Amino acid sequence: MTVDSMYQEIILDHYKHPHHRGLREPYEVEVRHLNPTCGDEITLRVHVEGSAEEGWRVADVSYASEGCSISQASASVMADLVIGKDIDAATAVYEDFLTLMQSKGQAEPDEDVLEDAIAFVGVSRYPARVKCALLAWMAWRDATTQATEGSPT
Amino acid sequence: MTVDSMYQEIILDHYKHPHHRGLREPYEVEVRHLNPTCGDEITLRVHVEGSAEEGWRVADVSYASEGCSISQASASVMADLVIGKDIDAATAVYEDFLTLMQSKGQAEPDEDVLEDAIAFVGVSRYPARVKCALLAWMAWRDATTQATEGSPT
Amino acid sequence: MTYDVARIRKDFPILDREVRPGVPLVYLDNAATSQKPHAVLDAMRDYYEQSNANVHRGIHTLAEEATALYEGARDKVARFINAPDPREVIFTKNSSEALNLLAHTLPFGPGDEIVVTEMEHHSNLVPWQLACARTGATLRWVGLTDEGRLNLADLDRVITARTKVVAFVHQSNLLGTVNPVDVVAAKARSVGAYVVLDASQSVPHMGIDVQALDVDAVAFTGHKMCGPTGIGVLWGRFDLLDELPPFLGGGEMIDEVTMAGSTWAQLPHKYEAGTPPIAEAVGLGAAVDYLTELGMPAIRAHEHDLTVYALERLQDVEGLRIIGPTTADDRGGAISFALAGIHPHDVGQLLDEVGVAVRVGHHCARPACLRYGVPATTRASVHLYSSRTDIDALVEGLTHVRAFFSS
Amino acid sequence: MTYDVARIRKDFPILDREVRPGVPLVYLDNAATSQKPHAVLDAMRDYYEQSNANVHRGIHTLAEEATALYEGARDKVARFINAPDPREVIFTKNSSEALNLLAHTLPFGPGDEIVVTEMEHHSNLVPWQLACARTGATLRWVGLTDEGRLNLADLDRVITARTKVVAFVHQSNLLGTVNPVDVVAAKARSVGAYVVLDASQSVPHMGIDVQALDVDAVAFTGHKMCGPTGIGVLWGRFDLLDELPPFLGGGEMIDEVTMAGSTWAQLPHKYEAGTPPIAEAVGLGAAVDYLTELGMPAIRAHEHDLTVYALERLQDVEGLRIIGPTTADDRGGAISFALAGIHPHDVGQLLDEVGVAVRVGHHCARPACLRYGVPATTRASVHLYSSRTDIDALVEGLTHVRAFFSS
Ligand SMILES: Cc1ncc(COP(=O)(O)O)c(C=O)c1O
Ligand SMILES: Cc1ncc(COP(=O)(O)O)c(C=O)c1O
Repeated sequence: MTVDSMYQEIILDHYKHPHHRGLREPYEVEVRHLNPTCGDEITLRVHVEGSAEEGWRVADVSYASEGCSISQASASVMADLVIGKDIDAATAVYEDFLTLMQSKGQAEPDEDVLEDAIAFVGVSRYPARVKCALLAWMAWRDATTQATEGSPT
Repeated sequence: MTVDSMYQEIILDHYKHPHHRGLREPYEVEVRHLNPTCGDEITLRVHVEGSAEEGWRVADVSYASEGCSISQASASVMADLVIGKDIDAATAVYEDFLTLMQSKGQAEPDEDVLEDAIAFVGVSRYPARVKCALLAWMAWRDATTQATEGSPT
Repeated sequence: MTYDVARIRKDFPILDREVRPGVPLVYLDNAATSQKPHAVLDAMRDYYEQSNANVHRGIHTLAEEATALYEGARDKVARFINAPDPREVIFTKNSSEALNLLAHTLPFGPGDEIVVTEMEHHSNLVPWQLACARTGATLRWVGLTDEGRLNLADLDRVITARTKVVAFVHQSNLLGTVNPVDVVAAKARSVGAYVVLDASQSVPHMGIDVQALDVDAVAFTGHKMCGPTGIGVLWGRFDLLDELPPFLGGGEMIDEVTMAGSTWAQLPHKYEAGTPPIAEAVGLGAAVDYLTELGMPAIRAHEHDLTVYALERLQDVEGLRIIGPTTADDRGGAISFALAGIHPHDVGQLLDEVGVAVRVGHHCARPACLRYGVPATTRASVHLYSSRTDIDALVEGLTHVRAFFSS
Repeated sequence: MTYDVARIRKDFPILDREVRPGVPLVYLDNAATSQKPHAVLDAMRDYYEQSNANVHRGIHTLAEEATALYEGARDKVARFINAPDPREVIFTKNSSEALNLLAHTLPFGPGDEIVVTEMEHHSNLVPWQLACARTGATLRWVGLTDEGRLNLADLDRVITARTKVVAFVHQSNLLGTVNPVDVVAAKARSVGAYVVLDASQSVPHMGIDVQALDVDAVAFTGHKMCGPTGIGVLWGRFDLLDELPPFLGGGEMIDEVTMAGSTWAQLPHKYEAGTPPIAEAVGLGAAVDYLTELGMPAIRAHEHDLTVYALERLQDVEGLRIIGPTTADDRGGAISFALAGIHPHDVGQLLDEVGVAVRVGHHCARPACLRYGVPATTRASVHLYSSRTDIDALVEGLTHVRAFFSS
């Protein structure tokens, strides 16, 4: 096991050329999440469309963030994966990613679901970095729950 | 080194037949001292004669106490040693005894000064028992200081 | 597999020692602290020689190893007491700190009452006395029967609607008594009080199941359960610990810090300010493995047998009076006694002469000593490696003590 | 005798380790925790295998040996810091507990002010924030200069007649800065405030003389000074500690206990509730012996040389900015830096790849990180066994890091 298993080409690409970066309008909820152990932080906005009855769709996600390559790349990959999806589908991806990050490098992720996010399997071997990879996802989850349930969780 | 060095015949004698035991009148000051680590306790009275100008004399010491053979014997020996002495002389004995008890069995006590108290040299080897041997002396010192200086220390 | 004491004793290097040339150690001071098996000492040494680093926030190899070992120890302890969630396990420096933490953070104030018992160790009494002085609450207590048990008739009188916390000992270190946790906890629950259990003497000898006990918080201490000094455990229900305020402030227990103010980390870190007892946690984890391998039911059965034997033999010693239950029912293997006309200090000193290590004094349970009219007792206490030979040596030693003072 | 690093390194078993096959450990995370020499590990093992017993109140041989070893360690620590009286040395679980103890017991209330600095470790900041919230006192702080030093111009503005406590760090764990204790203490004294010094990073690297420093209380921690985890030290002036109220309640810290109330033991026991970290004290005593044998002036000189060398070499690395003083004057060997465009996490991870262990993050000094506009830094820190080879490996590693991210 070498560090190359963590710093996959895909991750470095997203890090150097992040997608959906920069805060955008419109949005319903903005959250700020912090990784207290290292000072990484993200401010993230979500814009949802729909209603509780019809179901919700993730219309847009944008963010401003500071942090290491893993947390930056993860935000970029996350935004790619959830934007345009129905909430249920996006949540399923979130949950798959969570499972992947808890796998200690043992998972065989489904590329059809996780797409570029499969590159993070190497990160899951490094407990101290798992939090970096999860930061943006947690922020998204928090913001989306607030936006669709109408109240902070 | 065996325990016999602690339980000298003199000590066992004083323990079984303590001198000056039982609280007596007259007295100026009564104190209660406690050894918190073992629950040994002593209530001790001193009666002094004299004045700051002329000097003081230890006219009487009496006590009621509960505790182990070492603390009981020590009270008995102490009373024998200080009763009837001028304060300065009694204090000198007290200080010699203190030195003896801090000697870790190394001192060669002066029998002319310490009389029966020389038997405690063996006790000074047992740190946990030194406090037992000192309890009555500390109480006497406290009570006498109060009696001659007119205020609690 | 039978419980093979001779084999078990080989795991404990100190049991081979002589206290003086020709006088082998007979260690019967286990309620004060236990001895440590090789496995525990090796685990700590390996930690220091291979993986020592500060935990959390490190991303280098040693820091990751140290963190995994430290958090792994937490998982082991959680499993050992059947905690539903390892985050409910807080590492403290000893039982006393765990109990002080609760006395500082549980909510109560003027007019409220805290209930303890008359058989508490000072560590589960003084923190509540201090808390009452700080907050204006009032301390009340359940008394004891002449047989050395809680006076359960007191419960209805003492535990009332004003009671906010009931804190009591599972197994008394002075009397050996094992208290009926269910009865006391049910009464406490009926008035809505928090239930705090001092399990310092029960975890090492019978184990506990925090879910079966149905209490809110439990304290115990590493050094009495074959683990190292310098570590104790607070277990508390997740929801409770989560809502209580922090206690000690410092590194690790924070979320976000600015000069103007701070927010707190999640459990368990909220209650672990500063560098934790890392090697000690590793040692405690190894101790828990050791105890689990022998099996707490087997340990308990072995100690129960020894207690039956010891109570029987001791009561044959002339002039000996047991302070605490005289039968082994609902009782652990810490046996306090008085020997007529001979002070415990002298008993202990002369027993040491023949290698028998017992404790003398009030055993940090002075109110109970006062209750039984003894300023101090002599206490012999067994552990998983104790044997009948140890009890025989004690009884023989007591004969020697009596002979010495009657001569 | 010259300072022979190669020989010294042999005393530390972990320094022989490879973090991965073929990749030897280069340990530069000493500000987080130090490694332990054989002598310390042996002392603790011997304690457990020969003398383990609970301290105080025991009269059997093991209890007497354990007590003598424990109190002997206190004497050693007292001599090491030139304390006038060993009873002024209180064993805590770490620095953080020592600082919390003071924050709980020093007298202040509404309208009073507590002064800290912007470079405090959270362990000397959060306890005072909590104390202010508890008591209604106000927290104020001395700011920092761009060079990473205390802004002494702030002193007259911040330390006033309302100031009751001035608590500050001797040597910053983030910046490396060594503060002018005399200047700050003199100002504090002039307004009658207590002076508390966080010496967690100074005791291990330069030693302290509490009488020469003329402060009221000092906190430091065993694990950073070649001692074990699980132990810290509070030193305080006898008269001060003697008059302050108790903090934690429990066994050992009492004089007389009844259900109705208790009185407190003499120093140092008043502040040592429960079973203390006995083996850890023995280990700390051995660590102090080890440091004394090498000599703190020699250790300091060695680390100073290394710091000069490291500052020089690091400043040659392209894009590297040092956070903290850039020269070795009044500075210790903890060096924080930022590498342009590369996050500390990535720096740390890639350094680990080549065996170099550094710490990344805010180092429990987040306000100072904010002050310098960096959410986190990479920190390399030396100790008595560090060598120029370690610094060379770091610098080479940084070249590797830059290459990795520029490719
Ligand atoms: C300056 C400073 N103060 C306080 C502490 C806290 O020490 P401990 O974690 O041992 O309580 C540390 C180390 O973490 C430190 O570097
Ligand atoms: C019943 C009981 N409670 C609490 C304690 C305190 O444990 P520690 O001294 O490890 O804090 C002890 C042991 O001394 C004990 O026996």
